[in-house]
Order: sequence, then C-alpha cells, then structure tokens
Amino acid sequence: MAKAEISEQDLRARVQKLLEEAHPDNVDQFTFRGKQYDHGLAWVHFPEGYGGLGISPGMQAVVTDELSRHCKTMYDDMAINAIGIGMGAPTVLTHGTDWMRDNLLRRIFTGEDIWCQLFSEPSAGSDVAGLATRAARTGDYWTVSGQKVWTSLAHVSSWGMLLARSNPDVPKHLGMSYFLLDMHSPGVEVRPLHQITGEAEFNEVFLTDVKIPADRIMGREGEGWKVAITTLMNERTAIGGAGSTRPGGGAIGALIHLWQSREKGQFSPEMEILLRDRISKLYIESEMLRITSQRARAARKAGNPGPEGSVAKLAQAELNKRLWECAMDILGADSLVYEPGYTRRRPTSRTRESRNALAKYQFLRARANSIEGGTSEVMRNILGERVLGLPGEPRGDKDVPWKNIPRSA
Amino acid sequence: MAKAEISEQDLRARVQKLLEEAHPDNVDQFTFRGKQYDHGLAWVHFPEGYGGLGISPGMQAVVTDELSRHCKTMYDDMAINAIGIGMGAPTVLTHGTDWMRDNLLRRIFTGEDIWCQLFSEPSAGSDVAGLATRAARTGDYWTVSGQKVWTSLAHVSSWGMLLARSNPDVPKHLGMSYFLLDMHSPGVEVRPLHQITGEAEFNEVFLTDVKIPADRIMGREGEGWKVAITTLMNERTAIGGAGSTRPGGGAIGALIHLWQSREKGQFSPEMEILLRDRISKLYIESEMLRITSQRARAARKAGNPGPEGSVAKLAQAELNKRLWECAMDILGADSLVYEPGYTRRRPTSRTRESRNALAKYQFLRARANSIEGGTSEVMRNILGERVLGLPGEPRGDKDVPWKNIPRSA
Amino acid sequence: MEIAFTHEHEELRQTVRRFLEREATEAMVRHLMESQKGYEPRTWERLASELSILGLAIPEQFGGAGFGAVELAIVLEEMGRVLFCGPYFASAVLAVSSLMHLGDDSAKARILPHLASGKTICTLALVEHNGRWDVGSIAMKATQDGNAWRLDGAKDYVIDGQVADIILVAAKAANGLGLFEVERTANGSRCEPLPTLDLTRKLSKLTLSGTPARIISGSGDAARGLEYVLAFAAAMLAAEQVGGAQRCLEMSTEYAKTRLQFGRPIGSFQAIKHKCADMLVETEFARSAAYNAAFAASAGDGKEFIEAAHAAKAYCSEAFFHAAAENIQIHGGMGFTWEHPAHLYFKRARSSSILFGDPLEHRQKLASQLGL
Amino acid sequence: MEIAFTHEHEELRQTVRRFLEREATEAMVRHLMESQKGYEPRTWERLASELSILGLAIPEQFGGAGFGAVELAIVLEEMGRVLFCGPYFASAVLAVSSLMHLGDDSAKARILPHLASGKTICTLALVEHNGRWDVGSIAMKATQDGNAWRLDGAKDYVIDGQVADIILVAAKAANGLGLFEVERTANGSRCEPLPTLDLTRKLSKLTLSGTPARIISGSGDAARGLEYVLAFAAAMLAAEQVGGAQRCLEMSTEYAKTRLQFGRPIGSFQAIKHKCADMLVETEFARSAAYNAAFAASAGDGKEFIEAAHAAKAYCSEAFFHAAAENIQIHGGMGFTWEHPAHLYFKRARSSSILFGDPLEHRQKLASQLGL
Repeated sequence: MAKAEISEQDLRARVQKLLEEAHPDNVDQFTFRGKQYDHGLAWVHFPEGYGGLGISPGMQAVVTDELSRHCKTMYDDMAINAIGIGMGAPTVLTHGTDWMRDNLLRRIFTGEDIWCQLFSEPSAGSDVAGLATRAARTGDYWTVSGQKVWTSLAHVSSWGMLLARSNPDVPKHLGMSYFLLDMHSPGVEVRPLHQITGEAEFNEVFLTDVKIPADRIMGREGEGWKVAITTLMNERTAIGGAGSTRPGGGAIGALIHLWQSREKGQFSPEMEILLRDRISKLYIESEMLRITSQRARAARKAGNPGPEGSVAKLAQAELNKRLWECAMDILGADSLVYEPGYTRRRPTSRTRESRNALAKYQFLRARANSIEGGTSEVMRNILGERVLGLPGEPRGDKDVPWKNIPRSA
Repeated sequence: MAKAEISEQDLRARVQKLLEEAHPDNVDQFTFRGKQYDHGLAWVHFPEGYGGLGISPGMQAVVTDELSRHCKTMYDDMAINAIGIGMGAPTVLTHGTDWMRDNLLRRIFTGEDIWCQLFSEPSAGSDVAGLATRAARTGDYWTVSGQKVWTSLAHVSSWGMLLARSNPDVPKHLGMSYFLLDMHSPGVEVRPLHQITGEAEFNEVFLTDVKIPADRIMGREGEGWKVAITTLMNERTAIGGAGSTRPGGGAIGALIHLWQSREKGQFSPEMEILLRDRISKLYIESEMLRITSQRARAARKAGNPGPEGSVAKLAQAELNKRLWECAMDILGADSLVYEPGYTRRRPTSRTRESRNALAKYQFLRARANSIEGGTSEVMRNILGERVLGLPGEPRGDKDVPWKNIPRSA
Repeated sequence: MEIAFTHEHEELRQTVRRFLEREATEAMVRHLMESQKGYEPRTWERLASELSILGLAIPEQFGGAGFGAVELAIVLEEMGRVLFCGPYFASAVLAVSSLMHLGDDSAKARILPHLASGKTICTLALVEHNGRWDVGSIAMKATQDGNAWRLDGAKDYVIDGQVADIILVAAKAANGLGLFEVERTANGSRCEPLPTLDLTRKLSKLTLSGTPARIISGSGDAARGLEYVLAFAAAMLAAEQVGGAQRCLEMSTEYAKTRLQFGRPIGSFQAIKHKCADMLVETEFARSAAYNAAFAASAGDGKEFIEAAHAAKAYCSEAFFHAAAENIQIHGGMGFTWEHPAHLYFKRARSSSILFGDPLEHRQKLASQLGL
Repeated sequence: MEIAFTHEHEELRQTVRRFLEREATEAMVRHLMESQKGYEPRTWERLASELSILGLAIPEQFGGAGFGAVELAIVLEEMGRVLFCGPYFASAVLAVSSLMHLGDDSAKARILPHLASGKTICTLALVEHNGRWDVGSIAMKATQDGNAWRLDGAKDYVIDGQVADIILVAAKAANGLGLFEVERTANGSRCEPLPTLDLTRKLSKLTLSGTPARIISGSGDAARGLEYVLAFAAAMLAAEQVGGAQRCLEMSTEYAKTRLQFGRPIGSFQAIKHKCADMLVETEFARSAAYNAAFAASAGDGKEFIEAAHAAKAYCSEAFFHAAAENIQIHGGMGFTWEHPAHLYFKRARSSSILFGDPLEHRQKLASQLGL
C-alpha cells in the first residue's frame, strides 16, 4: 500500500534492473522467474516480499509489455503452473500461514512446485459442498481418506489444495476444512482419467489414510468452505474471462476459416445458403460474447460489476457446443473420420494438427464446457438467484447434519 | 352391458327407426336430438335410459355414419355444447345423483342446457387444487363466495361445474367439494375476459354469497378433487387428440397454402431457401404429431395406452406457436397489418376471413396453447413424473392444512 | 472500439427515464394506442422544451443539441422500455438522419430547426407494397417539370405518416434515386392509416398522384445514402428493442418473485428460473449488440458500422421477441389477457422484428459483408 | 396407412432383445470397437442359425425368411439400442436391398443364399470422396472389355468394407450407372480401414484400379434403383437411431432417479426432469417417423415412401443427436469419461446423422417432393 505512488516509468525501470541482473534469454526458467519474484515483479499487486509491490493489478501489463520489448523468451503463467499461480497463490496469500507464504509462493511462481486442486468428488459434482472425503484429527496429524476426481495436473503436482470433511455432525457447509497436501505423501494414488477424446486431461486421486501435519491447514478447522470460495472465485474469473478478444478471432475465426477452405462442389447451392445463415448467426453470437465480456471488464474496472461476467460463462459453454457442431457439418462426410485416431495421451498444449482434426477434437471437447467449472444448470441457478434475485428452491440439505443428508453411493 | 351383442347392422336399423320417428332435416334441434337420446343413440356407451345402449364407444361412429348417409343436417356436439357433452355428461353419469342423471343428461345432449366449468381461479392457475373459493354449509344450503376465471361459455350457460373449498383446515386436495351451480342464481356475475386477440372467448365469474341447495353436490363433501379428476381426464383426452388427421392437413396445410400463394419477388432467392427449410421441418413435425396421435389411439384401442397421448398435448402447443411464427414470416411486411383491426366480439366459430387475417389471428391465439389445459411446464412435469417415473419435487403444500399454505393475493 | 458511457450519458438516461415514468404510463399508452393520432401533443412539446431531445442528433447550428447515435440509442432504449407512443422514431431518428445524410443545405436549414423545436413532425417513406426494406425495390416515380417535381406511386408502412407534416419520399427519377420533400396535405397526396398488429406504433399507406414535391438530395444518386439511412434506422430500432426486452425480463422476474403456486413463488421453480436466466443472457447480448452498433455509428459510417448494424438488428429482434413470448408464458393465463401489458410488448416485438428488415435478411447481408 | 405391429412383430423384438442383451454387452462392444474386424464371428453365425435374421428381408426362394422393411426396422432398432457391432446393416440391409432392387436373377440366386446363411458378408460402395450421398456424384468408371468389366476409381466411407467378401460397387458405364460385384481381394482392389469418429461402425476406403468386376444390374441405367436403395438405407438407419435415442433416454432417466445432489435425486430438479420430458417427446416422434417409413416401405416404393424416408432420416438424426448430447450433460462429469458409454452413443449419433445424408439434405429433398 505504501508504494501506490509507483509510476509506469518507475516500473519499467525496475524491469530494466531485473533484466540487468538476469535475462530470460540467458538463464533458465527457475532462475529468471526467481529473480522476477524477488524484484516484486511476479504479481505486482501482492505485498512486497511476496513477489509484489502492493500496487494495482492492472500495472502487471506494464511489466509484461516491458519484458516483451527486450526478451525473446516469454513465459506463460498458464502453461507453467495454471492452478498454482491462478488459484493457489491468492489462496495462500489470503488464508495461508506465514510458513506457507514464505516457503511456497516463490516456488509457485518459478514453477518449481506445480499445484493441483482437490475439491470435486464422484458423489459431489455440482454439489461440491456435499463432499465425503473424511479428515480425522489424531494428535499432530490429520488422517485423510476418500476419493477426488477431475484433478488436472495431479500427476505432476507437488502440492494439492484439499477440501475434506472434518466434522460430519454439523450442516455441510460448516464441517469442512482446507488442507495443503504434499502430493508425495504415502497413501496418495493418482490415476489418469480418460475422456471422450481418449485423452487424460484429468486424474482421479485416491487418498488412503494419508497423514497431514496439523499445521498444513489453511484457515481454521471447519472454515474450509470459506477458504475454498477464495480459490473458486479465482477459477470463475479465469473461465468467465475466456473467449475471443478481437472480432472474428478464436473459435469463430477457425470456423470461418474452415468454411472458406471448403472444397468446391462439396455442397449444393441450397446447403451453402443454409450453412451460411448458421455461420452468420454464430458470428453474431461470438461477437456478442466478446463485447459482453469486454463490457464486463470495463464495468469491473469502473467498480460497477454487473451481470455481464456471470453471463459469459453460461453463454460461452452453450455457444461453443453449437459452434463446433456447425464445424462438423461443414466438414460433412469427412467428419466421419477421426484422424489420426483416438490417443491415450496426456495433453499439455495442443500440438500442431490439421485444421480438420482440430475441429473434430474441439467438437468432442466442447461437450465438457457446459459441465466443467459449474454446469450450465448451476450457472442458470446462479444467474436466476444471485443476479435476478429469484428465490431459491426449498432445501433439505442446509440445516441438517451432513451425515443425515441422503447421498449417492 | 346386456346389449353387448348389438351388431353394426342392428345399430344401423335402430338409426333408421329413429329417422322414421324424427328426421333432422324436418324437425328442430331439440326435438331431433331428444329422440336420438331416447333411442339410446346419443352416446351409445352410456347405459340404457341415459341416452345409450351400453355398448362400445367405438360404435358411435356407426351412428354418425348412418346419419350422414340420410341427413343433410348434421349436428356437431362440440358446437352445440362442448363442455356439457364432453365433460359434464361423463361426470354426471359417474358422480351425479339419480335426480341429476334423470333430469340433466337429456338436456345436455339436446343443447337446451349449455354447461360451463368453474375450476380455475386467478390465484390458482397451474395449481388448480390450491383454489380459494369458499363454500360454507348452513342448513340445507351451501353459501359460496369467490372468483373463477377462464370460463368458456359462462355467459350462455345454465349449469356450471363448480369446485370450491369446503374445508380450509385439511390439506388442499382433501378440502374441496364439487357442486352443480345454477348459473342464474342470485350472486352469480359473469364478465367477459378479453384476450390478446381482443376477443372474449372466456369469462370471469364472480360469486357473491351464492346459495346452492345441499343436494346439488356431486360426490361427497371433501371428495371434490376426485370428481374433478373425472372432468379433467375428459378435457385432456379432448385436447390431446387434436391436430391434423391427414398428411398435410390442418395448420400445416394452411401454412403450405400461404407459402404457395406468396407473391413473386417477395423474397430473395436466399430467403426462399431458408424459409423452405423451416416449412419442411414444420411439415415433418406436424406429420410426427399426427402419426404419434394415431399411434396413441391405436394403443388405447389395443388396451396398451403408452406415453404417446400425453406427449401430443405438449408437442402440439410448442409446434403450433412455431408454425404460426413461420406463417408471419411468410407474410413478411404484411404481418405488420392486422386487418380488419382488433374486435371485442365473442367468437363462436371462426367466420370466413381472408387467409392472411386468419394466420395473424392464429399467430396470436397460439400463444395460449402452451398455457390452457395445463402449461407446457406442467405437462413436462407430468411426462417426467408419471410417464418416466422421475421423483417429484420436495413439497411444502401437501400435508399441511390449506389455510397455512402461502398463496398469492 | 470501446463501449463506454460517460457520466453525462447516465444523466441523460436517468432524466429520460424519470420523464417517461410520469408521461408514458401504461394508461397513457393504452389511451394513445386507441386514438387516431397516436401521440400526446403536450408530451411531445415537452420533449422539445424540457428535455431538448427532439433535436438530439441535430447540429447546434440548426437548433439541435449536436449529439449523435449513442445519445439517440439511450433515449430509444428508454422509450422501448415503456412502449412510448409518438413520432419520435419517425421524426427525430428517420427524418433527421435522412436530412443529415442526404439533405442539401437549404433543406437542412429549412426543416431541421422545426424538427428540433417539435413544431414540425416529419417521417420517411421508403418501403413499398412488396415490403422489402431495400433501395433496389423502390418504384415510386419522380418526374421533373421545369424546376418542379411531381411524384406518382405508393409507399407502404409509413411510420407515423398520419401525423407527419412533411414526408420525405424516396423515389426514382430519370438519373437515379432521389429524396423528395412532400407535404402530407399536398394536392394528390392521400395518407391512410393502416390497422396495425402493434397498436403502439402507427403505420400509414401513402398514395401520391402527380403530387408536387421538392427534391432535397441534390443531383446525384441517393441510393448509397438511403442504404446508410436504412442501416442507421436498423441500429436505432435495435436499441429500442433492448429496452423492450429488458422490461419484459423485469416484468417476468418481478412476477416470478411474487406469484405463488403450490405454496411457493413460481420463480423458485427451475422451469421459470432458468427461463429468466436465459432471457437475462439474451438481453445482455442484445445490449452489447445495440450499444456496439450505436458506438460504431458515432465512430463512422464504414464497414464496421454496417456490420454492427446488421448484427444488432438480427440479434435484438430475436432477443426481444423471445423475451416478450416468454413473458406471456411466465405470466400464464393472465399474460394472455388484453388487460395485462404483456401482449403489447409481444406485438411490438413482432412488428419491430419486421421493420427495417427481419433477422434472416440482416444475417444474410452480414454474411455478404464478411465474405462468407 | 396404419402403423400396427402384430403379435409376431412383438415376439421378434423380444427375441432379438434377449439375444443382444447376452451377446452385445457393453464389454463386447468395447472389445469389438478396438478390434480390426469389428465383429464377433460366433455371434454373426448365431444371427443366422438361431435367429434367422441375416436373411430377414430375403425371399424364401433364396434361403431367407421372406419378411420386409417392418421386420428389419425392428431388428435395427434393437441393434441401435446396444450399439451392436457387426456388418448387419451392410450385409442384411444395404447389400440385400441393392440385390433385391437392382440385381439380376443370376446375382440374386448366386449371392443371396450365402448372405442369409452368413457365409458371405457383403456391402455397398456408393459414395465417393466428396461425401455426397447422391447418385449424380458417382465418378467410379466401369469399362467393358468383351464380356468382362473393369472398374477404376475410389469409394469412400464403405460401411464394414474391411470384412466384406463381396462389395457391390456403383459405377458409371458408357450407357449410364450400373451396379457391379467385386471381390474385396480381387486384383487391383485395395480396401483400407479409416480411423472413425464412431468406433462402433467401421468404415473403409476402397480403391480400384482395373479391377475385374461383374455387372449385376442388367443393361439399363441403375440410377433410379440406386436412389431407392439410398432412401431405403436412410429409412432403416432411422430405425437404428430410434433405438439409440431410446437407450439414451433410459440411461438418463435411470441416472436421474438414483444420482443424489443437494440431498435429492437430480431427476427431482425441473432442469433435469424437463430435459428428460423433451427427450421423451422427441424420441416418441422419432419412433413415429421411423415406423412410418418402415410401414411405407413395406407398402410400396412410391412417393409416399420416399417422403416418409426423408422425413424419418431428417427427424431421427436430430432426435438421436440431441438425446445423446443431453445424456452426456445429465451424467455430468461422468458422462464425459471414456469409461462411461454415453460418449459411444454420442459418436454414433453424430456419424449416423451424416451417413446417407444429413438432416438439411433430407429436408430439402422432402421440400422438393412436396412442391414447396
């Protein structure tokens, strides 16, 4: 807070100083990003000493800009440690212990420690707070058993943000605690979970009598839900902000490209007109998604967050499915073929594939858009209740002890 | 039951005998239909003495066929007394007193007494059983006060089938009674209710301290809901069975006719193709509605009623709206005009209007299809719960006294 | 291009909203929709004197406020909310943009000040019997007779023609399309009201036989200018549609909160709640579409604006219609009565989706622009 | 025309269903979809010996059961329910109907008995690289050389070509289209498996270079006959789609009854319940569409059948795809895993909607038939 007076020019000078000490084109990732952290240029809105300068988050763009002017090597936070940087770091900053802040934040930023999130369970999907993984205290340890699912990056992670039930005798939102789990602890088993595409983006994580030291809790015992909200808020922001940022870019750009490179004579003139109308419609909706997201950002900046942000997650999921369905229709009979065949790989980023193959992959992958990060049904509830103020449903799971709530096996 | 052996030939002979006694081309409606009733040819599946012969309802078609061979004047039950014949008569037969059966059925069939149904209330739409019209017993009379709505034909009716709350201290389905209301009783006020089309197909009926003799109850006190189910079942059957009965007939036929008589040059070639695809799609759906209804009839006949019947009501309502929207798009700019302007008439049957004017009327009128006789939302609940066996919602209005249930003003 | 309303914009919106809440009540709308003229002269006068919005998009030199598309869009959105009855769209949008884009200096100086003051009401007559909003379809004939012109032909669906003092008529002369000024009461001019589906917006049929007219679009071909005016009208109508959609969403939400069935508010049922959520998404998208077109219009009249206008009219038409239809459904039987305002929005939505081209047409034109 | 199944029809359905419940389990489907051949020879043999359904639509004189389209539709609906893997559609539907409709007496007598017994597997190769199911697009060249014929060209998306002993190939001769019999292993024939989106139905690409062939469609032009075969295939595929849609509805309903979230079955939430209700409506309509086409086919091959076939393929494709997509959504994350069968139906639905023409094409052809 003391440094609110740092000017853009000053900030650029600090980047220059960093580059004099370590240049990403000359040293390795851990070294360079470690220095970047030490200079307070990792996440400038964090406090000094924790990789920041205590200034407005908008100023991070200045750092990025200055780096891009002088470096060929540019690191992408999302590629390095999406969950650690996007959700782990803010959660540690807000709810972590001093030990955690001092020992974990730097390694999150450098990418030395990859992080994952252990919230969802097979029996608790939309109803995350209904989770059943048990944590029981014995002496200086918690003993945890249960099963987590949809855990990206678990197979390469050092740390997991674990939400577990520490007290089944109180209503469900009140009986959870939030732990920092060393993923190399005995009793942690990670198995790949293959999806409709054949790939395993996610994992299942089985926890069997895993011991967690008592000081690895974030927030207090029973306050896990509150801490989880911090994590989830950062997830929603990430997802809601997606979509194309320029007219005709992103998925709609790919669709138009597919259309424009169709083979002559592939369609009858009538079919061309029908498909053209669909593409035109999808273009309009993609534009409106882009502009609505832009309005949301502008409103947030102006301190007037409106409904535009929550709208984007729902709209994008539904639009994306229809968009890739249209792509398949443009491919026509070629969409019967799935070259080069289904794989069992673990994708990090998409490799260079033919335009057609990529469209088919996206067609399948898009089905998850209306499920992951909140189903479209849950999003409609949120819009209806939190934005429009409509009343909730009568609930039988709110004021009763968790153990008395009926749940799936 | 004794007459199950009546053959088709025998039945035709009975019609011949009727025609010798009274011929519809020579005598008036009341006289002819009175004789038809006396001969047991009104509704042949009713018992002897009540306008029937106790034989299968399918045999009514033989009567109609024989009449149509020999008479120019053919009466349409729906035009004469839709509610009395369609719903009143079966209810009287099943739940009425001897006096009612002896004195009312014949006059229902002749059309001397028009009937209406007094179930819906402003505060009880989808939730008919939540109704608030009060009936209190004092001596030999019930005193009734409240307001009914959506009452077709109330302004010309002699009798109304009235559902009212006789006991507010028990759960809602258990506290209703079913009355036969003389519509000319003091305290009954009928006001026309104008709709989106400007017309008044329906009425509001205000009941203020209306006295009903105690023997005008159908079923027992508190059993009104059971009796109402008989009435409503006959309503659903009537509505569910609607739709075109031959390929390309009914609404879709009208739509195609509109399309084929469009003016040359009204649309660009692209628009023609886009509209043509929509019409083709609507044609397919209309066909599937027709065939599904036909399958439902066949299944009922074969004693295996399946889901096809309940499906038809929902599908028809939704299809009809889209169909007339398409008609408006075919009319294009002409759909801006509503010739000859909105009227305040009370329609009996549609008068001969221009095709375009009729389409515009239907476009507006169709909006009610997904509301009247059960909203589409209620129909989806019924399909989900009664046909697919999905669980109901948790309910707060089932086991508590009616008077304790929150309701709209 | 960024969509960002200023503090002044918000003030304009609030001022107009407060004014309309008093002056354009449902009772007033119902009164005017049954009337011949379709507007209330005292309210009209106050739009000029109190709010100064009749000349909102007229330059100051011609007596206006010197604003543009963004400000007009704000006013129209507010008018759309309440189904404002009056020739605002005809006079302050259609006529002003036609004059500004096509009119010669003399016409501007002669007419615009009177439009700004509200003393003269003006409209544009473009589309003809085939109902295609398309300058290629214009058949009205303009004949030069010395310095004077005469018009022959018929125009259909003339917005608020019944009360226009001056009608701007697009017609075909020997050397191309021109825009002509005609007095409604001129010799050989007949302006008949049409019975409209949407009672809140009056339409007329205009028949001209040898009617004296004055050319105001100079000697060149007015085709491109008229095309711009059509796109501008579509963009502005889209803003009006957003207001209508927003109001339908509000009515539905309000009703869903208070109407009880089965012992609970109907808005607690997902069937209703999710309908409202979808309406919200579509209304927000419609807002983005209309604002985008308005900001594009104030930035220029090039390709970016034309695309934005097509997208806005296509999207907003469907969003408003859907919201108006769902509003009836959510209100159940009551939403279907004449007494309830839901049908007024439904009819407005249907008619607005046709005026200045329906969604299919705009999507096609957009597709052509995009080279699809 | 009335749709009325007899008692015998119901028996056939039950027999086939019981057989498939044992023989076409999910485990078997997963095993076969990963295999090269894509079918289990022992099961195939039992379809002939136990159920006698390989020759269901083959006349008794050629060793078949002498039934027709309605019976085939029943079998296909049941196979569609379980994603049956095997060349039934290729051999018992495509090849048999091609031979019955186009084949000369000698071809019928030579081939049909072996199809009925299951000793020979046969398929039809019609569509080529452009993927249009349209006899006008056929470019495969047939050259007469004395009494012998040779074929040159390529066919794409040949269903179960990888295991066909005989492939019926539509090709262009000097005097029009003809249907030719080719052995898969003949000289100059190359049949390569394609990596398919839908693993439960194998497709091949067939390349012929001077490959010896026998003409079986006589000396006339086979175009109209091939068009009938295409319509018949579309109608039969529609029946298979109904089975798939019905199974998706059942899976969704079952899951919605048992899966608890927020302390209650998810099927008690209207968001899920109404999805299921809409799936039910569409599945029943799809059933009407497919049955109608099957009964029309058994009644004749005229205009009524052609219309019914277009309507069925258009409607059932969309209904199955929608049911399969909703089934994934209702199952949430689990429905998106490889382990759960939902994705198998989704991929089958997508591919079936393309095979033999997508909904847009069929709606267009129907519109032409109706004179729209």
